[in-house]
Amino acid sequence: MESILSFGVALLVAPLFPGIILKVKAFFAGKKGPPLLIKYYTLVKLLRKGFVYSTSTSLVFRMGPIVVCATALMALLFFPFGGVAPLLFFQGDVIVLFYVMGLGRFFMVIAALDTASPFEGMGAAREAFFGTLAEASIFTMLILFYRMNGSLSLAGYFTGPEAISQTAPAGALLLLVIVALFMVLLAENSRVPVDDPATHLELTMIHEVMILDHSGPDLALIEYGSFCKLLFYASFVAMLIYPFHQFGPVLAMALFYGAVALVYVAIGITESIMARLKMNLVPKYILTSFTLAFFAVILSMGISQ
Amino acid sequence: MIEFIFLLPMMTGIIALFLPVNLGRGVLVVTALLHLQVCVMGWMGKLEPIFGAFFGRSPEGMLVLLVTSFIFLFIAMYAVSYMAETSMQSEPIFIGCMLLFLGTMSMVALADHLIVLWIAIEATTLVSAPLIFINRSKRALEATWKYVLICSVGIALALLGCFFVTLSMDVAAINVPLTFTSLNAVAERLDPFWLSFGFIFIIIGYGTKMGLAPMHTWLPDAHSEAPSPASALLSGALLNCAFLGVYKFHTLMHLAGLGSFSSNLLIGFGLVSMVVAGIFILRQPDYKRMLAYSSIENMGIIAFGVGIGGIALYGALLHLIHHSLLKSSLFLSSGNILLGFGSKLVALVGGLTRFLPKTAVSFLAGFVGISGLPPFGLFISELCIIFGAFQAGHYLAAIVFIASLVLIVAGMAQIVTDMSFGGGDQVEILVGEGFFRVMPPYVLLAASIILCVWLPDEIYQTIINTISVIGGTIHG
Amino acid sequence: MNYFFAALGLVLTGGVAALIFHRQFLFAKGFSLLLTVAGCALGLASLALPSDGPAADWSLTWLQIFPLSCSVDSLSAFFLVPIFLICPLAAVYNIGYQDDAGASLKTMVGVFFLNLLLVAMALVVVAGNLLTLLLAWEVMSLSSFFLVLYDFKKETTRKAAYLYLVFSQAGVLLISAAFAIIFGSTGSFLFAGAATLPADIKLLVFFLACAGFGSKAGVFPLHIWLPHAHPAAPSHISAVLSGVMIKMGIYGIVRTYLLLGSQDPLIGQAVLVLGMASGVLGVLYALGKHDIKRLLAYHSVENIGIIMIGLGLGMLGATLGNPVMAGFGFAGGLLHVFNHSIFKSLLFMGAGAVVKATGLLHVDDLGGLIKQMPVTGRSFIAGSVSISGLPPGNGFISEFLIYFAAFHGLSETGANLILVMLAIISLAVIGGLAAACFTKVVGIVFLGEPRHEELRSVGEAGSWMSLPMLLLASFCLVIGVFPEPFINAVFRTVAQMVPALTVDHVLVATVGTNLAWASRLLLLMVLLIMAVRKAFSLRKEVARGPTWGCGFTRPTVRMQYSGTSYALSIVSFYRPFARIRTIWSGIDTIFPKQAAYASRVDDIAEIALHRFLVSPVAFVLGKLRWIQHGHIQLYIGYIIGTIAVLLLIFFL
Amino acid sequence: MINMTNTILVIILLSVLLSLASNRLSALVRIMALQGVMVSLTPLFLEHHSNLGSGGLIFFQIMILIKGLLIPGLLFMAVRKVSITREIEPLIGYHASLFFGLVCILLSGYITSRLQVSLPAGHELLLITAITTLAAGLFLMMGRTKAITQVIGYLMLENGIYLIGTALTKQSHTLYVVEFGVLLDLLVGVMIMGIILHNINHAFDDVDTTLMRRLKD
Repeated sequence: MESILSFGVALLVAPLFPGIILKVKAFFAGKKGPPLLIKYYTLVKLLRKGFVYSTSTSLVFRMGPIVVCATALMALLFFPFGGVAPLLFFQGDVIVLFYVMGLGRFFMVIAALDTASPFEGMGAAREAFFGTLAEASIFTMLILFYRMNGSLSLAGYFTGPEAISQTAPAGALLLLVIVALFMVLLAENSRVPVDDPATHLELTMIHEVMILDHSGPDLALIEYGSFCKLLFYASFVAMLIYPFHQFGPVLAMALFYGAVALVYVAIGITESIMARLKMNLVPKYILTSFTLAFFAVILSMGISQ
Repeated sequence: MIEFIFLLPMMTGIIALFLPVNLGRGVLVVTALLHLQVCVMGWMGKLEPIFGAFFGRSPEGMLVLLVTSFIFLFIAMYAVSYMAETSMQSEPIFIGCMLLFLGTMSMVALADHLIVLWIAIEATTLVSAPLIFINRSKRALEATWKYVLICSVGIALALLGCFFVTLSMDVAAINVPLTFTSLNAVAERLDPFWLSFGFIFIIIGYGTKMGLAPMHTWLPDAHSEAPSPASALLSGALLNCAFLGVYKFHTLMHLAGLGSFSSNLLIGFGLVSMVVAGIFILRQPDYKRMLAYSSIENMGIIAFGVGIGGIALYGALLHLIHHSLLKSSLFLSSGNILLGFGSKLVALVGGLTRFLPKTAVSFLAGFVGISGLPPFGLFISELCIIFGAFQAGHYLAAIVFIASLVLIVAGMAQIVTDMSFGGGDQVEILVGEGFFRVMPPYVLLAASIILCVWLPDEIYQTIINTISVIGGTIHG
Repeated sequence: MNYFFAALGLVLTGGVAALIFHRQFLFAKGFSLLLTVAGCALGLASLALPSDGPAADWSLTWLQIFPLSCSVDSLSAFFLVPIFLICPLAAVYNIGYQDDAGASLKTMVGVFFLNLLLVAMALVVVAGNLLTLLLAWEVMSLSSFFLVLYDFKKETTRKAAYLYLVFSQAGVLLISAAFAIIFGSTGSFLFAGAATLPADIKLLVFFLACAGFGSKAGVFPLHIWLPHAHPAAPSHISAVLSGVMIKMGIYGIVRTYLLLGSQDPLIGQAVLVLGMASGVLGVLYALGKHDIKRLLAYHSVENIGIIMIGLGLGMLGATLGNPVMAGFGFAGGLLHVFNHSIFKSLLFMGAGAVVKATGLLHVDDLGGLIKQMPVTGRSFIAGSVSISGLPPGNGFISEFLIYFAAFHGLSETGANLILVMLAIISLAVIGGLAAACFTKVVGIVFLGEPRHEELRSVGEAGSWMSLPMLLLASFCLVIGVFPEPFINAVFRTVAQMVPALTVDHVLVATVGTNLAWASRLLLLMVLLIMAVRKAFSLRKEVARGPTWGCGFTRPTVRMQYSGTSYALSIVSFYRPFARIRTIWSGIDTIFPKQAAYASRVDDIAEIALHRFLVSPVAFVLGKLRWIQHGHIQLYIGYIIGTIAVLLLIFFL
Repeated sequence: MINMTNTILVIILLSVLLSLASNRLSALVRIMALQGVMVSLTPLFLEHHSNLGSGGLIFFQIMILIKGLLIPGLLFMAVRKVSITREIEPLIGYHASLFFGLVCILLSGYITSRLQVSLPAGHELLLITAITTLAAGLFLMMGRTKAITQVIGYLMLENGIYLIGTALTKQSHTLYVVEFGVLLDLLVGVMIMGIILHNINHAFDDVDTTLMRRLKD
């Protein structure tokens, strides 16, 4: 029951947090900014609209948003928000989840290529490229997690007495991982410094350019999917910071979402104070994240033996 | 009357020199048929030697004899058609020399006496020279000159070797007839120094004739310049005869307890031959020369196998049989190609599969066979040799062996695929494929396949008898 | 074994019949297809029969002294399945693929060699001693050589076939060397002797065999022939070569490993390292290639790498006494063998359909084909998802098992730990790059706008060709969604293969069920979202228009993102391992009329082979050709020199 | 008797040296005739050959005829026919050749003394001569360009081998087969070479073997 509730809450609040980012950015810019619930309005607006399809597109183009959204939701199903046991878990589910998200990216990319637009193709190429690097970084982190508590599932990482967090033994290493994961978060969710969701030049976009031709409910699905994905990563970072499960479920949830909000604030701050990287520096950026994670793994070899 | 086996072709050969062309062709084929028949009689033990002091039925000799006689029959059929097509000058000489060649080779196979063997081998050089020379072109002339001169020098050295072997008897104060049978019996008492000393000259002498590098230099010239039936005989039969000379002395060495010395020499010469053949097969512009180098390679393989001993020795003798069949088939196919395209250059030959489809199949199949792929027999013989080499612990030699096999396949494959499939859009075929020039290569190939599937017990037993003398066994 | 041999007999008869009746094109095709399919069905059935299945024996003495024997154990049975499954589908496909009655003889020769290849592969797998294996292996190499040579009029095909022949001969000689060492110390051709070798000899044997078999499998750096040969052959043959034949190399490696029973960790480590190198570099070069079939061929190298990673983990786990790692490693590797055979043949068939319809191979010449060829396009996408290792495709199942093994190997120490870590990271990189590559292929070839006008008028592949593709695509999904029976079967094979290995049955069952439910959940999610979308799209207007050109008003189809540019930035990231050469005409006037730009990615193994082996050897050999210079005087000198050398050796 | 043998052997040695230094083909052929006769005579003066039967005597007479008359005659005709009188450009000069001959004699002496074989008294010189002749024959084949000179070299090689044979072996077990073989070989060999020689001259307008370098790789 708790699990269903936590999943439901996550689904509900996913579009809330991007609003926080906008608020933070507006604050830094000295502006008032859009309302906190702006993303909900956007979704509703999009869902009401009709469709426009390019004559170049085929079935794949319509499948894209569906798969993107489905894979993001699937990831949330397995996530132990605030240390509450998720709806589903099994040994190895992290591998499945990251591959499921890979499927989402696959369809995202081919849907973009389906439009025959050179700009969307460019975005697709970048997405595919950076994705390969981010994946390596993430799996390196999984190696560390496995070495820390012998688990291969998100629930295993973050629930129970062996939960991974800063306070666990060898938790100091997690600092490196948190930074690395935060960097991956920015890359995977197309935030500054990898991508600028607010940019207006298609040539410099990654994620936004790929969805140029999606419209109406399709676009809503993609947007919602990316909110979920962002929430997934932000929650991941939050869970690594502190083991919330030791509190009661309600308190844990509250604290957890507070931490998640902090992560979003951090994203907002990053976006406000950093410029977007040149495109050819992005691989180096993700590689840095990989290096941090790898470094943590190497250190763990020294610590655990 | 086992001497009849070589006297028959010699007599008919001399007669054929004076016969008109058409009659001569008939005599050629009929003699070949008769010869095979007599050979089979010899195999069945119906013929006994009259001059027992000079001739005998050694198993290795009988093996070579049968192979020679078999391939000669089909080469003779081919030759008739080939001569008709090329309107050869002085055809009676060609026919006569072919028969004399057969006779002298049979004599080599039957010889038991050191000097008779030597004489017979020298005689093969002399009677085969006109076969190469028959076209009288400058190139043929040059090839013949090199063939006769180098082989004569080699054979002279072999004679010197024979003297030293005789000396080893004198030094040890043994007095037996100079036959292999009696020498083998007293081998242990022979003087080891002079025997080994003699063996050096013999392996160089007969090795020259056999085409072992670095004494092989005449071989590519002679084999490529001779008319195709003659090339097929030279490669398929003559080399075996020279090998027989080396092999008999190797047996003697082995029985005298000097097996390791002669084995090492054979392994060394074998490997050098294979490497040298590899060098020249790669990017060889002339396909007949490629086949000639391939003969050098295969003689190297045989020498290597004999040197290794054990199961490799069995492999070497199988290799000898199959190499004769396949190589003569290849030379006959190449004869068809030469007739069709009028050139020995690979670059000028292309699209065999379109222009000469039957020859293309036999040529390709021959290539597959000579590369040691099933269903042809060289597959199993090469395998035996490799197995034997590792079993005997010659790891390094086996590695060189394998490397040169790869090198040679690499060289030949390129040439053969280019010739069979590549190039030439419109080529005018000078001479088409006649039945008697297509059938013999196929029969020879088929023989190799059949012998790879089913080896008659008699042949198997003969091989076993041959190798059991020097301790070659099948199972370790 | 009677049914098994009867099955092979039927297949072979089918091949021979095709040759005999080649003048009656349709009859020959139909008759041989019938026999082939019947034979394969019988072959599959025979695996289930108690008298024929695992542990059936047969033997014969060949040429008086050479024993030949066949026996089916669980490993053989496992490898027989793809052979009997994929080959008949390729044969069915071929009915539609090669329908030119004018080239009847050629087609039938192809059919003959394909059937011969099938028989030879089946014999390789059931070979019961060293000699039988070598014999069958050579027949296999030979028949596949002729299949590669099929389009012999093209020079590239001849080159490819040549390269293939040289590699396969070198490979078989290495294998013979390995077997010869076994023979040398036991004196028999039996497999059983291998286990009694001393430990260091075992290592030597394994590495020789690994090089020999690996060259057939396409393990880096011995894969060089593969990207040339597979594209050269007709597509149904590429499907068999890539899908089935190269797995015989894997079979050989596993068989040798099992025979030797060596406990040296070096074996597992080496296999693992080879696997990682093949996997990452294979997929990298695939990204850099833009000929569909060549690209698919490089993906075979990649997948062989994944298989080798699995097997390497298995071997390492077995040595280190880590049953979960060992069991899942072997199981993952073997299952990937099966899975790869399915999706790779599917993809090659898809590529073949494209080539047949358009006559074009370069991805940047194609585009938008999914509208003209919906069945081909959708099957190809299913195959692409599977080969990228994404759920719910079958590729994911086996990759998951390998991941699972690798993660359980993280409890090891030292060098093994590092290797296992690297294996996980390589798998992740491979997965990412493979997905990138297949988004490229799908996106550029099947999606978007056709890059040529003629492409708008091509038609769908006929039903003879679509049927196998649809079947294979559904296999991909079925295995992905119902993986339990396959996982259980492969674990049974592993258990019989390595009896010492005890994998927890409950764990296996749980993993299988979990994977199954995860896949089904994913499908359910997609269906759910589809329903949601449907709900929101009711009574909505659907407008159609051109793609938004970001303000550019006169787009042409040539302006679409090309495969080359799609991949270039990724490939250049891995620069030292992939040599990129660009050819740019340059711009020298203010209004240039025409500029040309091209880039190609070269395989470092190929470059190294040329630079460090072929060129030096050719140079030295070229110099040595001086030996035959024509001077008779020096020829005599050689003889004298030889005498002198021998006499010196003799006297010293 | 020994003195007689030694005299013959010295003549042979001289002929070898002369042949190395000679540049006129007709002179060379004459030298070969002399050498042939001497070589055929040698066995007659050796001790263990002294008990020759009448068959043996006839055999040696034939041998002298062939080696001393027939073969040189054939060669002479060949020289006439090709109408060249001298070796113009030897690959190795005459002085060097002569020097080589001397070195050869020295080496032969050394080898003879080193060989652990109990030679009958006086046979040392025979062996020295034999080896020198053999080596010089090979040398002529290598060092001269004219095909005729190579044939002559081959003849010398055979002479040397024949001498070694007579020096080292007892006659009892060979039954003249050796001699018969050598003779046959020489005869047919030289005849065939003569035919080729003729044709070479015909085809190349010269008997210079340096022209024959078409066949190579």
